[in-house]
Amino acid sequence: MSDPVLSVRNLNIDYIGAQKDFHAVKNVSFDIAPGEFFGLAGESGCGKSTIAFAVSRLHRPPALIRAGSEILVGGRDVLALDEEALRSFRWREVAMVFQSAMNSLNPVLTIEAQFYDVLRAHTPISRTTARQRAAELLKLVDISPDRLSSYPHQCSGGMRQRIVIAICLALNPKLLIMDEPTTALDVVVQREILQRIDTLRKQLGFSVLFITHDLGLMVQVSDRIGIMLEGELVEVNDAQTIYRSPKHDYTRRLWASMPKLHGEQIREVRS
Amino acid sequence: MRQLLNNKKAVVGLTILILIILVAVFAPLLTEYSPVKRVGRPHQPPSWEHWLGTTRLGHDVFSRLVHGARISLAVGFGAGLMITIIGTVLGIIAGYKGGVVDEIINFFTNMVLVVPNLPLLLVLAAFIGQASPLVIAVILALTSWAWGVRVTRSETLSIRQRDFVKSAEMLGEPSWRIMAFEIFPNLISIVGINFIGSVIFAVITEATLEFLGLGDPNTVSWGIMLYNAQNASALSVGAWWDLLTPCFALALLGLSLALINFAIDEIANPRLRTGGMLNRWTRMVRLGEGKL
Amino acid sequence: MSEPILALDNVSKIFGSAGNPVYAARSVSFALRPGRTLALVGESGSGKTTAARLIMREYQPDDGRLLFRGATLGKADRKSLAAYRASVQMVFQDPFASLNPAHTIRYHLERPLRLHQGRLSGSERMAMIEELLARVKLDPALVMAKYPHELSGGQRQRISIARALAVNPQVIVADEPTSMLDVSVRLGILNLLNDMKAQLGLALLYITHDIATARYVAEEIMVMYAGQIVEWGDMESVLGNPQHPYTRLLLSAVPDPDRRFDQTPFEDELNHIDVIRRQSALPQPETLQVGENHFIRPMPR
Amino acid sequence: QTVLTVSAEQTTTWVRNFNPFGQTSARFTTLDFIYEPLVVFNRLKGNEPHFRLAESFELADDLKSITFKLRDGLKWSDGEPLTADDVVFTYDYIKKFPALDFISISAQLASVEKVDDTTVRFNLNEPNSLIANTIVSMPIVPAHIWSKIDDPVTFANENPVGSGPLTEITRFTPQVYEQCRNPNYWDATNLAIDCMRLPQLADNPQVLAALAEGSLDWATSFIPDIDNTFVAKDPEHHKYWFTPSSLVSFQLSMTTPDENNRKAFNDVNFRRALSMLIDRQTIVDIAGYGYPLVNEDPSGLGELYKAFANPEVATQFGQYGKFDKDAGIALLDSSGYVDANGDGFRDNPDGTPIAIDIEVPNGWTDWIDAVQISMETLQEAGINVKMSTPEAAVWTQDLIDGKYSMTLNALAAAANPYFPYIRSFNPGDFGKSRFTAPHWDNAEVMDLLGKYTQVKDPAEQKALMDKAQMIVAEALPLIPVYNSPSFYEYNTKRFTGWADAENPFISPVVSNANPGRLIQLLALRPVSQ
Amino acid sequence: MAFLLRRLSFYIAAFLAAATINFFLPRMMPGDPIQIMFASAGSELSLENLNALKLTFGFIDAPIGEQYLAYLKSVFTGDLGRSIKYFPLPVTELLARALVWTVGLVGIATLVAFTIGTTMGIMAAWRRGTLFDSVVSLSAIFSSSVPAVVVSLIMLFVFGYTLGWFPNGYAADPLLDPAWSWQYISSVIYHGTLPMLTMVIVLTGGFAVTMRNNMINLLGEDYIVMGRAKGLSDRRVMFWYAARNALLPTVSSLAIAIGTVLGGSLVTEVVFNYPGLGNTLYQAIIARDYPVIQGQLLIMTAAMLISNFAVDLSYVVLDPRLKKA
Ligand SMILES: Nc1ncnc2c1ncn2[C@@H]1O[C@H](COP(=O)(O)OP(=O)(O)OP(=O)(O)O)[C@@H](O)[C@H]1O
Ligand SMILES: Nc1ncnc2c1ncn2[C@@H]1O[C@H](COP(=O)(O)OP(=O)(O)OP(=O)(O)O)[C@@H](O)[C@H]1O
Ligand SMILES: [Mg+2]
Ligand SMILES: [Mg+2]
Repeated sequence: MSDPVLSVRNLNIDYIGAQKDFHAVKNVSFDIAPGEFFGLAGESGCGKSTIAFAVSRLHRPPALIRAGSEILVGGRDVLALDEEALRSFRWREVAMVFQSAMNSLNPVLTIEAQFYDVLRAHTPISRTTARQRAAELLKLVDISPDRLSSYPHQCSGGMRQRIVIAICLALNPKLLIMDEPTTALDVVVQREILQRIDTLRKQLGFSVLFITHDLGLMVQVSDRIGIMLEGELVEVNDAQTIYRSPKHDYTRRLWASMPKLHGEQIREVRS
Repeated sequence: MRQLLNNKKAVVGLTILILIILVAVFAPLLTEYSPVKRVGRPHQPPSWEHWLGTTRLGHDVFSRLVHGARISLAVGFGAGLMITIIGTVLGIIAGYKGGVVDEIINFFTNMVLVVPNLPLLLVLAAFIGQASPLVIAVILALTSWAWGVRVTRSETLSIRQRDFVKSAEMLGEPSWRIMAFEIFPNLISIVGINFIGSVIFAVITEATLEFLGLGDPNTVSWGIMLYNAQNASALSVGAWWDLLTPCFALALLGLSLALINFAIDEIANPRLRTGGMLNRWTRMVRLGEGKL
Repeated sequence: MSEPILALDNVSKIFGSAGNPVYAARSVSFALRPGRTLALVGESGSGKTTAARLIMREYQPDDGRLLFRGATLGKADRKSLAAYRASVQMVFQDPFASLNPAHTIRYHLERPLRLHQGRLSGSERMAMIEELLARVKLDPALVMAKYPHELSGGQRQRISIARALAVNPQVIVADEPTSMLDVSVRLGILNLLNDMKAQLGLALLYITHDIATARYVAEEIMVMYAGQIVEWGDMESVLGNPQHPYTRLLLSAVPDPDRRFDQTPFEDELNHIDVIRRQSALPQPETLQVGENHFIRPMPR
Repeated sequence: QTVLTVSAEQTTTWVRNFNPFGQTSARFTTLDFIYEPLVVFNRLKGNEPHFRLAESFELADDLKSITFKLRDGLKWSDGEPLTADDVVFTYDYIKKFPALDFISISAQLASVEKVDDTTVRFNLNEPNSLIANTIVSMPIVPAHIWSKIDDPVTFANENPVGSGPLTEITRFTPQVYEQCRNPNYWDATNLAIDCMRLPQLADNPQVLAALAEGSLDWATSFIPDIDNTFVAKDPEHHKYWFTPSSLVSFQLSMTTPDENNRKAFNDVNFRRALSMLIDRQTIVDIAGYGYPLVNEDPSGLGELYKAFANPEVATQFGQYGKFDKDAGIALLDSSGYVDANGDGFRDNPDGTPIAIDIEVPNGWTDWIDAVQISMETLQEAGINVKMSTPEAAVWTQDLIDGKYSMTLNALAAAANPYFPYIRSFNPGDFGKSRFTAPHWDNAEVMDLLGKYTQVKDPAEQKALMDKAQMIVAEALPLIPVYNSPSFYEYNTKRFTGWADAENPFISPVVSNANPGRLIQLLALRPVSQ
Repeated sequence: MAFLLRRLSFYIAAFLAAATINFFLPRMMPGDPIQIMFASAGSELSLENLNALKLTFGFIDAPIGEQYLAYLKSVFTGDLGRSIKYFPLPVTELLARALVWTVGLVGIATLVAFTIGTTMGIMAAWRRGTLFDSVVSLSAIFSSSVPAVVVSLIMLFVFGYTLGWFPNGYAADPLLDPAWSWQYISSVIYHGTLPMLTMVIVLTGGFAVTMRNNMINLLGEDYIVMGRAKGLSDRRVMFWYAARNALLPTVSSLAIAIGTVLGGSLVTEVVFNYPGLGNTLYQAIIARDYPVIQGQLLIMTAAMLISNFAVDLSYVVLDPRLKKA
């Protein structure tokens, strides 16, 4: 296996409180290989987003990444970057799709401006070239370039999410983080988008960190899966292995409570 | 309430406010002079006998200050209460009932909002003549409820979309009960902010009207103190104590109320809270215990 | 099969302007029967909630009839509505929004009792509250005095169900009752609904976009798209042998850990998503029986 | 060019209006300075006449007509001659447009006729020895200009053609205007001023600021603590001289709606007791900054009309005009005004309660202060008083109708005590004028006043006035408090010739109610630099 | 567009309603307006004289409906009658004179306060919890809670009387003629400094608090986080992403704030004797100059309506979501 794109070691993150701290991520370590589709699953509040934010160092106070944690992207220590280095690191190396398609585009800027924004921030580029590049990117996600002059509210939810993905690809990042990118969408659109990501990944070779609480979906799309429980990463393994022969008791319980679409229905698990 | 007491701003604000209230309640015990009797020569500077000096008429400024707190507080809280009640009731009805009722209330609200308030008050007070504190409070209430309706209405609109209102409807709760027991309790912080904001507004406006000479000179209030001082050319004859005393009292009352308001805002909206955690956070970052 | 207690007969509901009508329900017909669960699935915006609201008589149908115990319901007036609501209750999707944060759990359960259970003494009422809580498997001593925000999502959803049960209804409409819950607690709620149905002989309308859970609780299923029910019938028959292109599309898109992306059935539908959507949105007046209890509305050619 | 800087009027913006009939709207430099009076009567010198446009006047023996003789060769500022025709025109004019007649003189005139080019005779409806005083306060306007004006009431007369010393408006902005020499002024030799400049000053503090920095030469403004705030800035040049003017008195309505109050108010002993409970000196010192003059004269004349005073008044009734708390209380006790019902307030002898509400117009702060000071002693004496401050218009109406219990009221200064008396006591004016607020009806006084205007002999007049004073002083229908001062501040740095206490040759107040200001203007001489 | 049309028709209705109130207000009050006018002017007139004047000022004895129609007609033809105190100046001219000063004072003060306040609010929200934030929040709370009367009196006392740095009143040296000369303009600036400063102090806090709270609410939004994730500079995210969106509610509160601004300017103008609309209204009220009071209320209402409309317009420009609606 080649050098990992992302390597998280002993990650500890606290939310500082007035009296007591909340230990949101506890000693988490995992790797993502180039081109890998890595899924991170777990219940609401277990710290998935907290990890995702830490990778791009997007946290704001009172979050605190504890000393001793390590996040390496392409071998570079993200936690050691200064302001300026961090700025150019973001999006160029790690791009991110957020949970809600509704809200991750700036409502008062046109789609084009939001492409231009990110291109401009990282490369000296003229408006026309930026426009061309944006049009190309939109084509990748199957959206007509006319949309460039639209405002976000003029596009449907699925469209918006695809636009965000196109923006994510603008700088050819090594890693694409997707924090529950499709929960607000219906299954057909969700399917469409994930399939497109999968194709693009194969085409462009980036890795994906995919966060969701939909286990069925996770197994369907991921190469490897990490299961989180209350801030801890309790199990990391191959997707099929996790599905067919879970090791951790918690993982087992999760599968047991998932009704099945076909074949024999699960037994009621009564506690 | 406990949250209020955990908020530093609220504690400071409440302390000042309670102090002012206590001073107002125990005014007769705190002062040896009557606020309406000449007890010294005109415009004596502050001294042992007259802590804050005397007015142009020879009244004791401290005594007037302390007694004046009663009127300022009474008008402030009285008018504030009326403004809040009108605003809340109309706001909830408009927001919950919707339709024609909403249209009508909303139209009047917007109407009242676009008529410049203070000038209108000024004209009303002038026409009524000898506006006693009670009259001022009433006209304040009648002309200043619109802002409250607007915020209460928009908040009600969002609350009525919430499922608990729907489930109350499905249970067959009568609409007055839904408004009073389902929606209203969730508006408490908005109502609180509206109330305190209205109190500030009422205190300021009463003082302003009286300062402009539209009040009743028989009253002992901070606004009348300002008016008398201004009339006695306190500034040009150098009697700063006469004018600045009510100024500072008003500023202090305004400040304490604004602090409370700010605190309620923080409590209602956790995002605004800064609290102690940010201090702790800064300290920990400085100690190298971690970073963002 | 038992007699339907509640039925929609060719009900339509249109929103929007005359120039740009939105068919939230178009000739919708179905029936709810005691002791049975009917699942209504469909993507977001297909009109599921509208159907629920029509049943709850929040909306008046623009066309068609609502039948309760065989009788057509006319325009809702205050009194008949109150009586109706004692029989038909609803459980909402969002456990965080469906309980009033300002009131205790006890208050939430006391209100329906006061409104619908006639004159009860205080202790009788307390006993009933305790019984309700026990029925939804919560410890009365622990939760009674708590406020909603002190409970977990699953617990809150149980309270919602208890509240619906408090009026002693015959029909419960559950609009996506588990979509906001974690996987591990989801099943508990579904089991609870199943138990209630069995024990109290309730007629249940279970609305969801998660077909897997629908299969878990319901005997029958309806697939809705753009206000129309495009396919309906026995659960196993519809899932095992979907006939309508839209149903196929939906089924192919549903996450299924047993199938990787590349092994999806109905490839054809997946490649023509837009065409299927467009055509499924057109009026489909005909009904075609494809199985013993399995119907579709075929797309127009 | 000699420029005199004056503040005669306070406003926030100048409006170009020199219509001499516009009492409330014309610039205050219109009368006297643009439209010269026929005669100026010197109030400080027993109404000695300074003849201006007229060189003499003569009252007929039957007192039923008066004839004015104009100077020869008078000219309007545009060069047209000023003749008896203009005078007759003016009086015809105000008859035609009654809104112009701001002193209601037409009613007293039977006719105005031209005798010759320089002589005019005014025929009166009633004999009146004092008519000249009234006639001279109506400005005379040029017929050749005003005959062409369609609506003289709203006419702003922006470029006035006048007869006075300063008629030319050379500059007019909202902030300042200048009024300069009349090229055809008859008395030009006596006029040493070329222009008068009127900066716009909005209120007393602004006038004070301008005075203190020395930019104003002549002003009329209330100034607090004047010795410190104005004089001390330049003791050599900053001067003031306040002369007594209108009478401020407490008044009780004899027709007040409350029956119980009415009983007390109609009892002279009650009025006397109230009068003795008013601490006039304190009111003057505190409410008036020491500027007004205490008036302890029960007949109301006081310092202002000292020349007319009957010494008997002081000896017989003098004590009722002075502050004496103990005597006041004693008088109340002895007249039966004691606390009958134990509520802490004195009641009528028959036990009915008295409750007095002193009305003062809203915003009249010095009066409000005065009332508050008076209330202290009245309350100490056990009288139930409170103050209310209605809108000025409401107050005026209450006074006119006599529907108030007690009030402060003011009466403008005049040349002769006849005027304050007739204005206050004339039953014909009850219900019409606020000056008759007490509604005190005394036929004897009216009879005396009626005769007063119909006799010509000064000795006879004095006897009548003496008698009237005694009646008034005995009944005390007005409770005099003080005479308010007329404010006069001046600066001797650039001009000399100012009237002052040492040389009181005329009343020098520059307000538009004092025609004497014309004489003062002509007396000014620039200081040579 | 439909949005603007709807607002516009509301404003017209509101203006009509305000005009109607304006008409009935003096007629509902006790006392005869003419009597009140002249009583306050301090002169005593005979009855005949009064009646003659009444006619001159247009107080006709027509039925109320007829009077109302005449009034409406005059309002829409821009004829607000003549001032009584400043007779025969037409009310419109009097107000036009004052308007210049108020627009200057209020306009600049609002602009300055808005700029400072919003910027402070933005930066405080961005650096939430820092010392800077605490200082800004506290001074903003203080500034927004202290009455304009108090601020202006204290400013006047400190800088006008005690230190003598600035004049105690008026908008320019009265002896100077208005002109585009440096002398005159500097005099205007010199005289305007204290009132301006007062207004800025009174207004800034409110803007700062609103902006700070809006910003903080927005900072958790996904698109802000995405802006940061995109590697944009803090400045760009702060102003182009957060502030621009946080401004929207602030702008709409600006419309309501204009009422407060007018109120604040009234007091400030009175204290500093600034010859603006507020002071004119105050003088008119003192003198019971009805035509001016009525005209003034109309003008102020119109000003509020116009600025509300301007806010609506800018809202449409700022928020593309409204364009289609
Ligand atoms: N600003 C904050 N202050 C304090 N606690 C926080 C803050 N943000 C998150 N937390 C807590 O940290 C924990 C982890 O949050 P996180 O958002 O990472 O969860 P998640 O796994 O992404 O959940 P979800 O699936 O709901 O998005 C949660 O319990 C949450 O309550
Ligand atoms: N009150 C309303 N006014 C106008 N349009 C409405 C209204 N309620 C629903 N609609 C429209 O009717 C259609 C059906 O809405 P409905 O809420 O029933 O869908 P749904 O299937 O429940 O969706 P979801 O899964 O998101 O809850 C949608 O297009 C919606 O926009
Ligand atoms: Mg998350
Ligand atoms: Mg729905």
